Amino acid sequence: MKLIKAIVKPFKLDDVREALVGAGVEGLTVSEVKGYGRQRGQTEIYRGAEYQVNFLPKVQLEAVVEDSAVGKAVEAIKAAAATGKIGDGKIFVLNVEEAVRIRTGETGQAAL
Amino acid sequence: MKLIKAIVKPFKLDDVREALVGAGVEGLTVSEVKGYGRQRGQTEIYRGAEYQVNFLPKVQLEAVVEDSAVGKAVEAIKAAAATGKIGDGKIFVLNVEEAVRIRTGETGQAAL
Amino acid sequence: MKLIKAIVKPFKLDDVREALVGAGVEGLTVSEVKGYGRQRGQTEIYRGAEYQVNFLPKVQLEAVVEDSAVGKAVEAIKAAAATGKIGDGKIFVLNVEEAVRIRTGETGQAAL
Amino acid sequence: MTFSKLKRLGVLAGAAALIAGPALAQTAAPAAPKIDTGDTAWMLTSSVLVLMMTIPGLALFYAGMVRKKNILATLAQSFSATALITVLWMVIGYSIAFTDGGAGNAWIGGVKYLLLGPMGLNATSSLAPTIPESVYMFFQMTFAIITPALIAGALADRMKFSAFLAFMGAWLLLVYCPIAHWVWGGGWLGKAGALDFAGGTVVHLNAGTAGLVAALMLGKRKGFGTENMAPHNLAYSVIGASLLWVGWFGFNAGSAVTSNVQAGMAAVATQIATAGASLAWMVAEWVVHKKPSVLGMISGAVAGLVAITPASGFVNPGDALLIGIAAGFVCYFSAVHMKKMIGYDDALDAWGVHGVGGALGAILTGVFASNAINAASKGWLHDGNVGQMMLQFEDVAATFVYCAVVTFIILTVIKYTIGLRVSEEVEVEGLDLNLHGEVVQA
Amino acid sequence: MTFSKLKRLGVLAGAAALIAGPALAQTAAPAAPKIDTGDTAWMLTSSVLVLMMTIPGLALFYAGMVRKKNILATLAQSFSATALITVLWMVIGYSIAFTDGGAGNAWIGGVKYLLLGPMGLNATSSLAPTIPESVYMFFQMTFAIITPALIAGALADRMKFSAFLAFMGAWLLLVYCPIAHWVWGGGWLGKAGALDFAGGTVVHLNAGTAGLVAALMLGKRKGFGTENMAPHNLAYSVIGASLLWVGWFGFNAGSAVTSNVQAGMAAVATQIATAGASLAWMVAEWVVHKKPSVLGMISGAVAGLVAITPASGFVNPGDALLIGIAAGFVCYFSAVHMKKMIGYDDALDAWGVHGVGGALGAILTGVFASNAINAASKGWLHDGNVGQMMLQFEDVAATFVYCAVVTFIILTVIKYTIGLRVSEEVEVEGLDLNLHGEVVQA
Amino acid sequence: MTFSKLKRLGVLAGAAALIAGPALAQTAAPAAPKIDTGDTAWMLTSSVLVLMMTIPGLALFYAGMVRKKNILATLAQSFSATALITVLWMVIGYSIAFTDGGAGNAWIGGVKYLLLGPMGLNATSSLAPTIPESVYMFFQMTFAIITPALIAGALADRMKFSAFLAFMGAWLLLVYCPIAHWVWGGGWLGKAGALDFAGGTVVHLNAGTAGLVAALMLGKRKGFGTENMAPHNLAYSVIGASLLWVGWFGFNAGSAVTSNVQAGMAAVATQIATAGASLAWMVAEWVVHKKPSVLGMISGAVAGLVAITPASGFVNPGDALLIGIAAGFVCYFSAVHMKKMIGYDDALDAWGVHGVGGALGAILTGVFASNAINAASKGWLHDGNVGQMMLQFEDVAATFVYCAVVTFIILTVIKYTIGLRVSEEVEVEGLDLNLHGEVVQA
Ligand SMILES: Nc1ncnc2c1ncn2[C@@H]1O[C@H](COP(=O)(O)OP(=O)(O)O)[C@@H](O)[C@H]1O
Ligand SMILES: Nc1ncnc2c1ncn2[C@@H]1O[C@H](COP(=O)(O)OP(=O)(O)O)[C@@H](O)[C@H]1O
Ligand SMILES: Nc1ncnc2c1ncn2[C@@H]1O[C@H](COP(=O)(O)OP(=O)(O)O)[C@@H](O)[C@H]1O
Repeated sequence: MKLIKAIVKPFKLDDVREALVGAGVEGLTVSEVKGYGRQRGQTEIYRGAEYQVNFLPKVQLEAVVEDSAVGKAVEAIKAAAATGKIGDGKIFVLNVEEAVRIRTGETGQAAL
Repeated sequence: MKLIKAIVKPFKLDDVREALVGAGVEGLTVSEVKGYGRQRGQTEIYRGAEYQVNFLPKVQLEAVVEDSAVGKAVEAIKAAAATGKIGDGKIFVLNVEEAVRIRTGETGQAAL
Repeated sequence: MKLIKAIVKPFKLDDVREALVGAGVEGLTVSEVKGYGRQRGQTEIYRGAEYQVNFLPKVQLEAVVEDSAVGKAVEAIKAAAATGKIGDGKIFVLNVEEAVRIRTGETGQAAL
Repeated sequence: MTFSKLKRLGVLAGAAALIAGPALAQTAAPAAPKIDTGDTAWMLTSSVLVLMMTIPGLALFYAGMVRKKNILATLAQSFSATALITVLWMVIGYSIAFTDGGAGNAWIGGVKYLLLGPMGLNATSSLAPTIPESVYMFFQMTFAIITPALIAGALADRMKFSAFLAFMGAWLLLVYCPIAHWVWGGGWLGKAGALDFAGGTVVHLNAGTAGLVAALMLGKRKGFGTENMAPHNLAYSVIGASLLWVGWFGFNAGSAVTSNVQAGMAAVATQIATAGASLAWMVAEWVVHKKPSVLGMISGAVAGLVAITPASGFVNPGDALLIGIAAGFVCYFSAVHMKKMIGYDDALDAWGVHGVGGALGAILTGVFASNAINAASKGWLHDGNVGQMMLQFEDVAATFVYCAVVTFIILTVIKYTIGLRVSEEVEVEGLDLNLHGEVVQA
Repeated sequence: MTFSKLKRLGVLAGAAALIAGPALAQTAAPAAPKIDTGDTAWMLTSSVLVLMMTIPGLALFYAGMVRKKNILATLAQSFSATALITVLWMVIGYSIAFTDGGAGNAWIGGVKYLLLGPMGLNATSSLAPTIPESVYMFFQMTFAIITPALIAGALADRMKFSAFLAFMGAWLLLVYCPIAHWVWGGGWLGKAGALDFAGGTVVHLNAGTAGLVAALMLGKRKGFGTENMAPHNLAYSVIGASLLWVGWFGFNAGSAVTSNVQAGMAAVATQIATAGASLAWMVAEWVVHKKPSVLGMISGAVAGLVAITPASGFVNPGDALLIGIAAGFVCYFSAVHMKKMIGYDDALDAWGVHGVGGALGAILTGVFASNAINAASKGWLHDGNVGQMMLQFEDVAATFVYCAVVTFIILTVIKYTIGLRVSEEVEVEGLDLNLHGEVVQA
Repeated sequence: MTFSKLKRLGVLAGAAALIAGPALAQTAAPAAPKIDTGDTAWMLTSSVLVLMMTIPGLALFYAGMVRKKNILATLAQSFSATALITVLWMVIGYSIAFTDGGAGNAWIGGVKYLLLGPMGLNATSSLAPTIPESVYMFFQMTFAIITPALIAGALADRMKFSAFLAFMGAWLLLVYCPIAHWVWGGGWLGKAGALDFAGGTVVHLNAGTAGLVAALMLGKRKGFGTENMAPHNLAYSVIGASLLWVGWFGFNAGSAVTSNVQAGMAAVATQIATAGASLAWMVAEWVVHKKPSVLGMISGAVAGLVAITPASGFVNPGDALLIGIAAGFVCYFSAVHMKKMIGYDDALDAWGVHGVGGALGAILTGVFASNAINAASKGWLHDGNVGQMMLQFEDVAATFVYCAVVTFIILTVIKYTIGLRVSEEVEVEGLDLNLHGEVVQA
């Protein structure tokens, strides 16, 4: 199994979720994160005090899928999350050694 | 070393923490996440406007443990987090190549 | 490629970010987490009701870097995040199998 | 010409005017008017209370119901409307609404009071003879502020800020001022005998109708019906609704324009109807949805406040309770079920609560108005005056039709000049960041 | 029969009544009463201020101290109590508390005012001869609203909403109304000469005692002592406490029922005692816990407001300062240390602050009440009237015992019918979602 | 000796005093004063409104602008200052500011009113002859509270709490009380004829100057210019600004010390200037930064309120609009551009808004003050009284210089005893947790 970790623009969350579900992914976990990358925050001014915004709001999705499903899922995310503008985000794939469904105790692919 | 990543129901957080500590886990990191899975959110109505709740609040615990401790820790989480109802959550295990304690510079198992 | 996951004290976030950038890391993702470890929360009293604070606010940074850059990045984090006091945090290194830049579709090290 | 308003003041103020009138006439050139310090104290307080209804009251009531990304933009609407309308009211609004329009007085007031020209230190208005005209002008200004601001509930989350300001200004002068003149300023509706103590039609039906038209013209929010548009922070809405409730005593009891028995009765009617409506909405939700929401309780309270507004100085406490209960049930039905059936997106229910509640209240005023409570009013039930019912329907119809037509014209003009709606991208990303360059971080 | 209240008004109002009394008697049948517009303006304002104390004041004060999952439910308690009590007060509460009960008048008022029947436009009450009775009824209504609402602090986070409403209604009629009648409405305690200017025992000791009984009967919150129950958003509590402070001038200075020197002195005593208490609690915390918390500063202010309530119209500014400082220290001790020692879970300290502060204030009123400030009062220190101390103890004891017993009976009945407490699951997941179907997202 | 204040009351109050004066003199020993219930009602209400300006108004206005970690500490500053100053004002502040200082009366009042000694139930002040002195003392107390509290905007996020309290107390007694005496209490500036209706120099320039000195002495916040110091929750600031606006009618209209035409005109001028300034700041931002921020709208409103304060009872509505517009543009420039150019860190713009706005208003008062609005004032434009301009400049200069010097001395003493600033670690981690042991979780 693989863990797909995607960092995308917040307003794309619903599109990406739908695309993943369309690609057969049955579960995922989302968290609100702040990203630093090529996309730079603007310079903000409050009442004359200026500062640089370093972090931008992003959304991180994590889904564990069986090995064979990785390609399709990554494609789905790419298609749904891309706007072509800087800051669209990244997808990382990591190996998962075991998965357990807490409710039933099922393990491995059956747990996804 | 392994990273145990567990997504559980929020009100189980304290039980799971206690169970893990009981199983010898000495540190863990928790984040608030939103989950999508078999458990579906209800349909909400606000003043006549209806919509589907897609994500449910969950809590994610991450603990890095030495290889030999994985089994006990997973069991502890399972026992503490299960309610038998849909949405109880998942446990994933990933491999960790290195660990460092920032304060002392210790590495490997000594850093946990 | 490797995923470097660092859990540090919140007020060190900016120092660590600067150190990583100095070490050549070009992107990273940050989330607010709560940590449990050796550092214990104080006992809090509100109007006579006492309780133990179990979790302390921490910040988690995740950066994916090419294999050769791991050492330098870990050193940078250690140097920037250490205060010498308990609760300084941990660094974990995990293997990453694939990376994709959503905007361009680039993969591997080019995507970082 | 100012007959209708004097009637509205009730027998006591009327008597006071009779006494004060000649006295005023007798006093020599630069003499001070016969100001009553108690009435003035209450009217200053009432003005402050009604201002508080808009900022922070209404601002919070609405801001608590929108999504996080639009909280500041929603607050900005109430706040900027307050500033803009204040200036327009001083420049010309008060003049065309509350001064004598000469030949056309049935339809609109005059322009003599441009920039409040003749309002010297000692001026009084015949509509409020025991207080300084400055105070009366200020009191009416606070009504002129909240009425357009109420419309914002219908157009939340998607209107351009520039279009919003243009709309507020034009609507004030072209819709609110004329209608206020018709009913309160000496125009045809007031002369005909329509009863509207504190603004059931002038304020609430009027704003609600404009909201309905605006909601239809703007179209639904992106994601309406599929995306979670649950209120981000109902605690703000509860604060807002509470301040509306508290401030409404300036609105209703202040409309007695004296600090006397009439004001006291209006306060009591207001309190009782509001409570009744809040309980009624709560019960409706409890029965239908199994859970009584906080949003329901506060919506019910506002519905009750709206419906008792036209009736407050004319009805006894028992009838106020009936009006409140009716308002709670009817507005629950209109804001929750009717809106869903019809399918428009009146985001925060300007029409469902203010429009429907205002019309209901205006009609029930005809039913319950009682000569025993106000010498100037005779209703159907207690005094057998069926004719009053016709007058109330006429008032409702006239307000609805005039407001709907002119609001439609104003918005059409704005649509083809400034444009009404923000781009889809801006709507998704939030008005706060895009229109105002700020966000709330909590 | 209404002697005690008249006494409470002090010499000036008394004199006014003497003058106004015969005048009233002389005027023919439907004549308008001799209403003072200044007094009426102040009493309308005071009523509005006291209403604001409950919503949004108290609602926010409590909501800021609970955990995130219970914020809306806490707001709902204050808001729904306001609506429910308004209706009950209008139906029967005012009648049994503030009208003549005939033979049983020592214990309870009459039922002639059911649905406010005889309260016509021009009615006045002998308890407040210079304002319309409608205003006096409204003013007292706002007291009747806040008193039960205060109890909610003791039962936060765990009571069923249906049980809460049943409790509020029953308690109002069976506990508040009788005790208000005893002290203010012509009953035995007022006649005996007990001094309670604005409700030290009637309001605060009463609500605090009920809170103590309720906290004991409900049991501790799940997780009490082990889980983090730190306030989610003390900013709300600071807003709430500030509005309580601000609104309390309606409470205390309004209890003069005139806009005169008595009201002025009561306002001054209130301000000074509150400040003194806030500083005292701050100092106590600074010394004991090394850090002065915001929660402590605002709790101290509320303690001061509570303690000065019974004394406010009777004491001079210097003594008000002493009362305030005493209240700050004593309530700090009772809410922080005594609660911990005894071990019950009065979540937001209804007993620790209102009960203890109210009793303390009632007794110190006996000590410091001064004939120079109020012709109707003679205390121990300045006037050597030791007997007043006994009366004050009697008042405290009677309120405590009657309230404790009847509250216990009411809650027992609810326990075995509706049930008092939500299920453990609901408590853990939060009242907002489970009782009201909503959450705050901030 | 109390001539200047009497003048400030305008012709009507003056007349009232003439009538009331002898009447008072005639009445025998323990007689009740000739209190006007309407005036008293309004002044009680005004006092309550001004108190509400500080808590929760100013507290929220400032707290919404700081970072999350300092929200409670910012609220604590306003709240604790309210408590501390109340007690100090009662102990000695009122006495040295508003009573006769005998030989040194040009500079400072007397000490006869220590602990309010001679202020019996029926006392009145010659500065406010139609209301109880208790009410007048309370009204002035609320001014004494808000003035030092305003300074907190300049020292946000970095001052020790103990140092803050010491500063508040010392500044009240050594700076505010003398200057209030000079202008309003019978001192040299008032006698000379300087016009300051409600505190343009006494309150705002004074607080702003102190803020400037404090900001310079404390130094910049750590991270200023590099770290994100964006407001955490501007919704709080909007509530705060709204309550400041609403409460300011107590400030300005209350400064008429009667409920009469003068109060009405002051209210109208206040409302119009505030609206004009809010629009002006909005326009400036829209043009320069392309987006009109909510922070700008509310800052503009506060700037308008500040600038109209000294002028409010002296100018007509049209001139009030001009003053407001000027204030909006000028304060925008000073708070946004001038601050950046000079480079000090006046965190929440105590100087940029209150200092600059107060000085601007004081000078424009000299320009626009009109004999037609207030018999006691003659300005340049309408009455050709160029001399008034000189008096206004003198007032501004005297306030600025005296305040700057004494503030510097006070802060220097604190610096070398208590220390002014928290440690860097505390500043980074936040004042809430470190100074008060609490955090907001939202
Ligand atoms: N090496 C990395 N490790 C972890 N997260 C990264 C990394 N690089 C980028 N990110 C995340 O992806 C987001 C988008 O990256 P950015 O460089 O701004 O744009 P783009 O992906 O279009 O090149 C960042 O805000 C950050 O959250
Ligand atoms: N494949 C997955 N990858 C990541 N997270 C998952 C996955 N499947 C489920 N989850 C997480 O686990 C939670 C519970 O899953 P769900 O399918 O609702 O119930 P159950 O675990 O009882 O089958 C989800 O809300 C989600 O946060
Ligand atoms: N085994 C672990 N797995 C995951 N996170 C951990 C682990 N141990 C510690 N942490 C995280 O690191 C933080 C600091 O650890 P702690 O033991 O308190 O101090 P130190 O790192 O100085 O020994 C914790 O609050 C927790 O967030």
